Amino acid sequence: MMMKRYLPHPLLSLALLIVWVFLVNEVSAGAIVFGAILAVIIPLITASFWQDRPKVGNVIAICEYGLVVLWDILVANVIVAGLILFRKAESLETKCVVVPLDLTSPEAITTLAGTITMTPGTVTIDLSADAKSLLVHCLHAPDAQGVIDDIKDRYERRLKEIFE
Amino acid sequence: MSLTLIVLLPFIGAVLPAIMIRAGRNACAIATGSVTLLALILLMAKAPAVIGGEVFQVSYDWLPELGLNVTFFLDGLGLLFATLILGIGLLIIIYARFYLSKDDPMGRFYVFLLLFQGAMVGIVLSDNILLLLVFWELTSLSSFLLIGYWKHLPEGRQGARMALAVTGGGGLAMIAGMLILGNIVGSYDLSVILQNADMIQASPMYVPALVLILLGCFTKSAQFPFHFWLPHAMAAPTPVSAYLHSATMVKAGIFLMARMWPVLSGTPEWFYIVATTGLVTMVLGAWIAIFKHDLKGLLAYSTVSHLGLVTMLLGFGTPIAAVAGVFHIINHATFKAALFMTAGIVDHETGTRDIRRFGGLINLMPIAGTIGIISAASMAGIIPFNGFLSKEMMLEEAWHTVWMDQSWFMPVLATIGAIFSVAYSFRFIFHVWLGKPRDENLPHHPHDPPFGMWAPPAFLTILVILIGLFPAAIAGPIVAATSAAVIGGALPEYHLALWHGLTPALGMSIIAIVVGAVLLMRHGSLLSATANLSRPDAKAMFDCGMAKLVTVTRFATEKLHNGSLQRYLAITIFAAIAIGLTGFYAEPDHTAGTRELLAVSPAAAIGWVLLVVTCLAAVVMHHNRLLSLLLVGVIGLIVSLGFIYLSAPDLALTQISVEVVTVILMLLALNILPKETPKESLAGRKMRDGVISIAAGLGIGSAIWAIMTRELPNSISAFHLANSKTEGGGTNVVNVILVDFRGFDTFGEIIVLGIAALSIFALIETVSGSEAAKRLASWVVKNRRSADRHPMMMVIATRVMLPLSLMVGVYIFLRGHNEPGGGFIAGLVVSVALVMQYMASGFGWTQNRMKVRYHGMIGLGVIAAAITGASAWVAGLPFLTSGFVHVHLPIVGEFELASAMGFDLGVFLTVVGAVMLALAKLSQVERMAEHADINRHPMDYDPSVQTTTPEKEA
Amino acid sequence: MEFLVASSIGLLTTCGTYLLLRGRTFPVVVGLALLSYAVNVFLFAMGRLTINMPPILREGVTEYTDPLPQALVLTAIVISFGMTALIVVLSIRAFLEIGNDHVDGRPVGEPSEAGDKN
Amino acid sequence: MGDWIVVPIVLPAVVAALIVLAVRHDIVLQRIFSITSTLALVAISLVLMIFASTNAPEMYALSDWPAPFGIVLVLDRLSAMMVFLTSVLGLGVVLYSSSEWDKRGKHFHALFQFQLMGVNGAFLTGDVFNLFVFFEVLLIASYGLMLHGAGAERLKAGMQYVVVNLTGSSLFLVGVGMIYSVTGTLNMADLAIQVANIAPGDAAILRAGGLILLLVFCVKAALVPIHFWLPGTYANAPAPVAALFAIMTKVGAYSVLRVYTLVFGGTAGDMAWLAEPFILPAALITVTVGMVGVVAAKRLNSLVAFSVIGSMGTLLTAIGLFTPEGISAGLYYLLHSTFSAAALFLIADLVVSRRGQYGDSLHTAPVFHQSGFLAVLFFIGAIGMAGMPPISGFIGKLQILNAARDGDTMIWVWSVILVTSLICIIGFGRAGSVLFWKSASVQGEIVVEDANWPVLPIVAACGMLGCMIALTVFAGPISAYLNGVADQLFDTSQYIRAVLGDGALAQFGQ
Amino acid sequence: MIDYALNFGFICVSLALLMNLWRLTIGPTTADRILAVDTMTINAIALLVMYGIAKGTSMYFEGALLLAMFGFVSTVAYCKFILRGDIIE
Amino acid sequence: MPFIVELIISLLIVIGGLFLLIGSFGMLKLRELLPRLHAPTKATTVGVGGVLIASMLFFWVERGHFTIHELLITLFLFLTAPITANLIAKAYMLLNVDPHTDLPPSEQNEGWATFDPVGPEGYDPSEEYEEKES
Ligand code: NA
Ligand code: NA
Repeated sequence: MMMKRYLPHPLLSLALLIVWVFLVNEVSAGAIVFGAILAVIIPLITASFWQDRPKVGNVIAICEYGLVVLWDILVANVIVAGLILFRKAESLETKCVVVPLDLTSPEAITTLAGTITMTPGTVTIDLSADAKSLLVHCLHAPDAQGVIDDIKDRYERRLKEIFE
Repeated sequence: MSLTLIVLLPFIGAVLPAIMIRAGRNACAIATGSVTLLALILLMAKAPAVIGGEVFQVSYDWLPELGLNVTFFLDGLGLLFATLILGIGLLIIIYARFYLSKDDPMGRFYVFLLLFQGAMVGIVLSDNILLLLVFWELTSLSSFLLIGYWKHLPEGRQGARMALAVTGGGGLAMIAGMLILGNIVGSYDLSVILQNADMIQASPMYVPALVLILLGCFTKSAQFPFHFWLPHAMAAPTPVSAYLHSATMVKAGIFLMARMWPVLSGTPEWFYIVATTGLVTMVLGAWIAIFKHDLKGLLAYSTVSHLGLVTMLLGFGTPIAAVAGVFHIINHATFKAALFMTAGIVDHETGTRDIRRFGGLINLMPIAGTIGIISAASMAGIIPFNGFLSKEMMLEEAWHTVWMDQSWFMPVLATIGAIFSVAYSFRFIFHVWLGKPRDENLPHHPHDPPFGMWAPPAFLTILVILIGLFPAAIAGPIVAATSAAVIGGALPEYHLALWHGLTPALGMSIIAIVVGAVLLMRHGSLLSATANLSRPDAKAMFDCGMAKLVTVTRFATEKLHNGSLQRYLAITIFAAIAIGLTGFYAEPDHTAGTRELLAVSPAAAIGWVLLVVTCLAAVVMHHNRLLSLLLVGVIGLIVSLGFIYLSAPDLALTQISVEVVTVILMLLALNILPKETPKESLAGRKMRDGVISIAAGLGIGSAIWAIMTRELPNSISAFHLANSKTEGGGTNVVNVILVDFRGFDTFGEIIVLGIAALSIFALIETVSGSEAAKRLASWVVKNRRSADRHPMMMVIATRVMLPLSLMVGVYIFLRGHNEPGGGFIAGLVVSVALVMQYMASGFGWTQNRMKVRYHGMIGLGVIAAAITGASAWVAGLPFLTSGFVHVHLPIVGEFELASAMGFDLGVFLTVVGAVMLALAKLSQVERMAEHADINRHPMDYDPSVQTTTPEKEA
Repeated sequence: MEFLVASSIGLLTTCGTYLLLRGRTFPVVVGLALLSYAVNVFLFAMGRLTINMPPILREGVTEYTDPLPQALVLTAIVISFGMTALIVVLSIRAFLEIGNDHVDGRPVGEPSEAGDKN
Repeated sequence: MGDWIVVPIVLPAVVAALIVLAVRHDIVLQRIFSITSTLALVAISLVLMIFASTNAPEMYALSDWPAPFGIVLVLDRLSAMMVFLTSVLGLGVVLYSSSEWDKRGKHFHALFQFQLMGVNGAFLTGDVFNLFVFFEVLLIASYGLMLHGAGAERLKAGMQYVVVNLTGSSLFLVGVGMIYSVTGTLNMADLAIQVANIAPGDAAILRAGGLILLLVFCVKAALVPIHFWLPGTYANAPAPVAALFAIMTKVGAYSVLRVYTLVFGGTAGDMAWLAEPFILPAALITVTVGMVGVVAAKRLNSLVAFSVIGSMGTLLTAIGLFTPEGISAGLYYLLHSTFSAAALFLIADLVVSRRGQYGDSLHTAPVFHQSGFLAVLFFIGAIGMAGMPPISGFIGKLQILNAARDGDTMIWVWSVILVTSLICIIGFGRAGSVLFWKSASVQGEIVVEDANWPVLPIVAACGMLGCMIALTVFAGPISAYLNGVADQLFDTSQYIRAVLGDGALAQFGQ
Repeated sequence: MIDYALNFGFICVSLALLMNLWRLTIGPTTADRILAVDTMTINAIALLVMYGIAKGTSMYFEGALLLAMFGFVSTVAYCKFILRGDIIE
Repeated sequence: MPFIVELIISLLIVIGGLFLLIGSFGMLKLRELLPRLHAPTKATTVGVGGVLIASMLFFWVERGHFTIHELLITLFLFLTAPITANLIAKAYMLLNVDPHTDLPPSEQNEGWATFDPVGPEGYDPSEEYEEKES
């Protein structure tokens, strides 16, 4: 009970503690103690701005997702660089594709949209008003359905695991 | 002491009528009269001694540095004038009690009258010419009030203003003259000045001083060519005319000439200026008086003429002429005051002052008629009245006087003046009192006035007769005493008597009376003969002059202050360039610096190109306001990078933080303001502005170039660097300077921010009910707008960023003393984090979750800073003295606690409070324009909450 | 380097001044912003230019840039920020109250042309 | 006096903060706080002035850093007098506004106290950059106060006021920067020493910087041709604020006096009397422009505003002589013109508020309530402003004329001051005649909501007039004090000794 | 070697900045301009980090951090301005 | 400093710089905003990432302690880049794109958020403007 009251979001607090250590750029007892204090206080102060935070389970899933995304970013960036450098602008098959969503948590949808943007070749440019589809712009997508499937399979599936 | 009291009594007593008027008109008049009476008694108590040759003096320090002291003295001249002022003043007070109607505010009248009286007494008793100037100008002011007493009459108002302008202006000239006089002698005390005639007349500044002083005298005494104001001042109630314009104020100029006679007279300059002016005034005034149909106008010009006469006598510069002048002053005061009062009676009883409507009034008003006729006869110089005596003396002196080697000139003109004088005096007698009534339909049916009204003139008329019959006995002593004072030496041989034998003067007198009578008989034909002569109308000229003055000043002022900020700024900037260049090139002593220059790195060069292009783009494209905002943001970015490059991390951080808040602010503003700046500058204007701007840029650029290329002299900052760590407890010297070495600057700086926020709050809070509110109410959103107010992705992202940003804020705050950072930047970081919430999740939702009041934060911040500063007092140290300790805690380790941190906390709180208050308040205007309600939910639609019914926008 | 900084300050001043002399509030505000950049850099540069010598005391380092102008510029930045905020709000308020954003001496209440509407 | 020297700055700041923090919703409490604080300021500053009149200048080292490294405050005759003047004026203003004005907008009292803080700080500080900071404090507070209650004309004028002063602030920094760049110091006493010993090759930069700074001060002092902000601002500011602004122009004059006698004064070697060639001619033109504007005015408030320009010109004429006599005379006139401007603005407001829809336009309107009483006040105020006796303005002008009598410039000073006095008299005469006399000939009645006798405003307005009368009556002792001020200003070693000690004086070569 | 790399990096970023500037000035849409400024900010961050490496100091880290935070906020503000006019509603 | 570390750092810097350049180049080269959006949002982010990692490595090796705060900047950029891209795209679409002809339908009950507010009937924001005019 006390725990819940004073540490409503342990994960957030942990993240903040890490951020603090990042910031002060040293892993010392002083830094951690002070960071821990802040990590408790700041979520308390800001609790009202994020009242129903999603339950996020499975740290392993999160890590897995993170690594996948990171890898995709690295790889696909090279491809985009190639497209930019070596393809004539007119020859790019840019198009908008619609990705229907199964996710309902705003946090999850936002993460997915962000992932899509950060992985090259695609940018989430809009969301349907009822948050049930994403509008994704592809820089060069001869196969639109492939893109959609890729998104749903690689990212949405994993996010579903994390957020539900 | 009692001398001072004589002067002060009227001033002190001036409150009495204001109070006593509540007790009734009689009480008011009695109170006023008793003040004057008391002063008069005090004066009379000294009269015998003064006539005996004694001089009373009293002196108090007022402003000794300047030589302005309260010094009074009473000699014969002072006595004469003070007696006239107080004596006739008393009569006037009585007369006015009956003259003023029930509708006239009598209390006010008496207040003004007493003020005037005090000022006049002050003039004649002052022994210090600066003090005299004080009273001199006071008479101008109080007479302004008296002349304008009947404020509903346009003539009164205009006359008052004209009198003020002329006499006030003359007074200002006299100030200059008196200061010169004082400068020559080395003292402003009259008694000293009067001893130094030789020194004054030998001084090269004698003529300027003389002219300036005479300007004061001539304006006050209505001498040609300043005579024009006096008749217009006749719009005043008759008691005022009688008092000011016959007996007292106009004689102030005469008094001063008499007062200064010993030191100023006797030179050719004096003679030609004063005597000629007097002569011209005498003749001209008398000539005009003949044709005046207004009773008071006639008397007014006759006064001008008589003042000219006295002036001329004083101008002769001979002792005997001075005696004649003094004597005429007395005589004129008696008959002219009586005449004015009589005129007032006529006006009062008949309801008109037009001479053409009178005739035979003596039958209806025998008492007034008798008084009037006797007084007028005296004015005409008819034996045996007093006017005859002094006129004879005048003619006698004129006979002896040679003007520009012409011995005929003075006698002839003096005789002509006398002829005219007889003519208008007879006109007063024959056209008003005698003969047949010319108008049966006078506004009122005239009869003799009450005793109170005719007694004062009657008393004066008795004096007219008595002095005429027994001049030596009645007027002799005072004339002697006065003349002695005027001449400042031995009295000449003279006899005050009706009969001096068959003198040239008698002949001239007789000619005057005969020719004058003939003139009057021919009055009608004279009138028609002169009707076509173009006479300069002084009033029209004055009015025209004033109108021209107003037009010209208005034109100049409006042309100069055309309300265009552009002009004001252009001039200011131009002035800055000009004065800077003047300073720089005042002497050719500038040497170029020898400091070694830094090498240009490629990055720096590119940064420079970026800046140049962006700046130029910002000017070229400034019509697109959003774009210019973006460009300014880029400039800010480059400047920040420049600061970092040039070893100023704190500056960079601050610039970056300030930049974003400014952008937000400007965007909020731009939503209301037009999005485009129309192209409306003309080519010429662009050219002008371009030249000014380039000059400014070149100036500043060259200045900083000159500075940067030379070595920095020993700077106080060496001390800051040396002591920052050891004494200030911080390694970030900039921060230690801000919170410690120059913490007071920072104290002021946060207050600036706080004030800015409070002012912004006030500016927007007062929108309601104003024109602005109406505009906002009818505001039409013309831009195409996105359908979602609060995009979901952004809401989520900012939720994550809020705690992160707060963390960063704390970090920046804590490290400020030793590393780049500090309370200000931390405050901006936190503010921006909060603003992000407002932007993403909407004002309503966010505001509902804010638990602090921004106002309070500002106040608290300032107080925190002040308390930190004041806590040093406890230790007996000056405000803002900082202290620091190194604290050791288990686990945490050692850290430093500096009082400067408390100060920085104040900075932090103020910044957050100020920024948030300003932004929150500004966004209120936007909402008024949007006609939108504040939102209760952070997102437009939350897909995880299925029960939420989607809401349409309001 | 000094020349780049001097010319930048000069250019910022020129551009700022030119905009300051326009007849509407917004360019005036922008001009003031540019001018305050110029002045801040000017004030900063009066301590002379140095590279990589920030005034943060370090063991063994003896050469630092002049910290005082930096502190002064910081104060100046904060103050001009407050001033900018105020003038921005003032320009809105004045625009709403007067109905136009002229600063060229046009009398209050005089109708404004099309460009004035939002 | 130790810590008391900083109190005139800290006290209003804290009171303002308290008002904002605790009582911003309660106007009565705000008034109590504000008036009490101002009364305390009057008392404290009186004590400071009495102290200063009998003691050598005293320094107060903020943060306990020795001069010239930290910021110092300096209490001498001049600063003490200016602080006292501010407090007394402030008391009048706060009393005046506490009846009704303070409710027309928000945060009046907080801004007012901050304004006092800024003005006092500017007077007390001995550091040029700190002077800049206090300039900004007093300016931004004045922006807030000027815009109090808003209104189209006021906003328009406010815009100009703010922009011109922001430009001025930029120039201030440029000037300070140039001076620092060749002297390496910001402390005024230290500057005096450094300027006297300036390297010859640096002199041109220093001169240019010094003169740009002079221009900035003269912007505040409303010297022609950089006076343009004043007529609109003063004429459109809320009356009590306009009255308070009477001290704002004096801050400019004060700064000229301080910096150009101490730093660029007689001991400055090649830089001696740097401001001298500029002030006097500009001041004479200023008098003319101001008084011409008085005649030209179509509105009462603008008439008073232009008369303020004229009075600033007169004041700077005296200062521009740069002689002890001139400065002493100028300071007397400074005291006088502060009160007379304040009094006139307050009286004008009383008149305007009773003229209903006729406002302050100088056109004939029917008689208004308390017209007679206000006519008396206006008359006294006007003769004060025009320099007619017996009010202090006359004495002030006499002193100025007297001080100018030995110089080559006498003919100019005398003729300009005397002729403009006449113009001013004519202008005020016309205005008074229209307002108080001509109304008698107009039928009808002006109906205003509140025709009662407003006690506090009348007390305040009469108080300002009373101060002028006190200046007149006690002209002797006041002038003696002012001579002391001038002596201190001319004997800069007193100031330098107080700030830097005797050692610095040796370096100074005295 | 790192020095050469850094010089290369500086040149790259500088060129990138110039390209951003070009996009900023030619537009054509406001969105393009916002994009250009946003990219500029990111390039500036990289420039700062590289500069830190070059000078062997982490003094400029906070500058980069704040640029990252505030660059975002101002971009968002510009976009919201175009999207809704009122950025805080 | 070991050569290999130096090499890695140098490479990271060079790659980072190149990506930054490519990102900006792409933004210049591509024809329309939406394609342009791809270049900076990603290439630059990766570029900065590379430089940041180089910095971490550099200080780790050079100074002997592992500096991690660079990660924070990366975190911020990753967090913000998608939002930026999304908003810029929305801003662009609002003014330059016709949702009916240029965009695929959302295949849901509601249209794209930029153009259709939440609710049963979709509507054009320009109508809102028309209504308020009248
Ligand atoms: Na700091
Ligand atoms: Na981004």
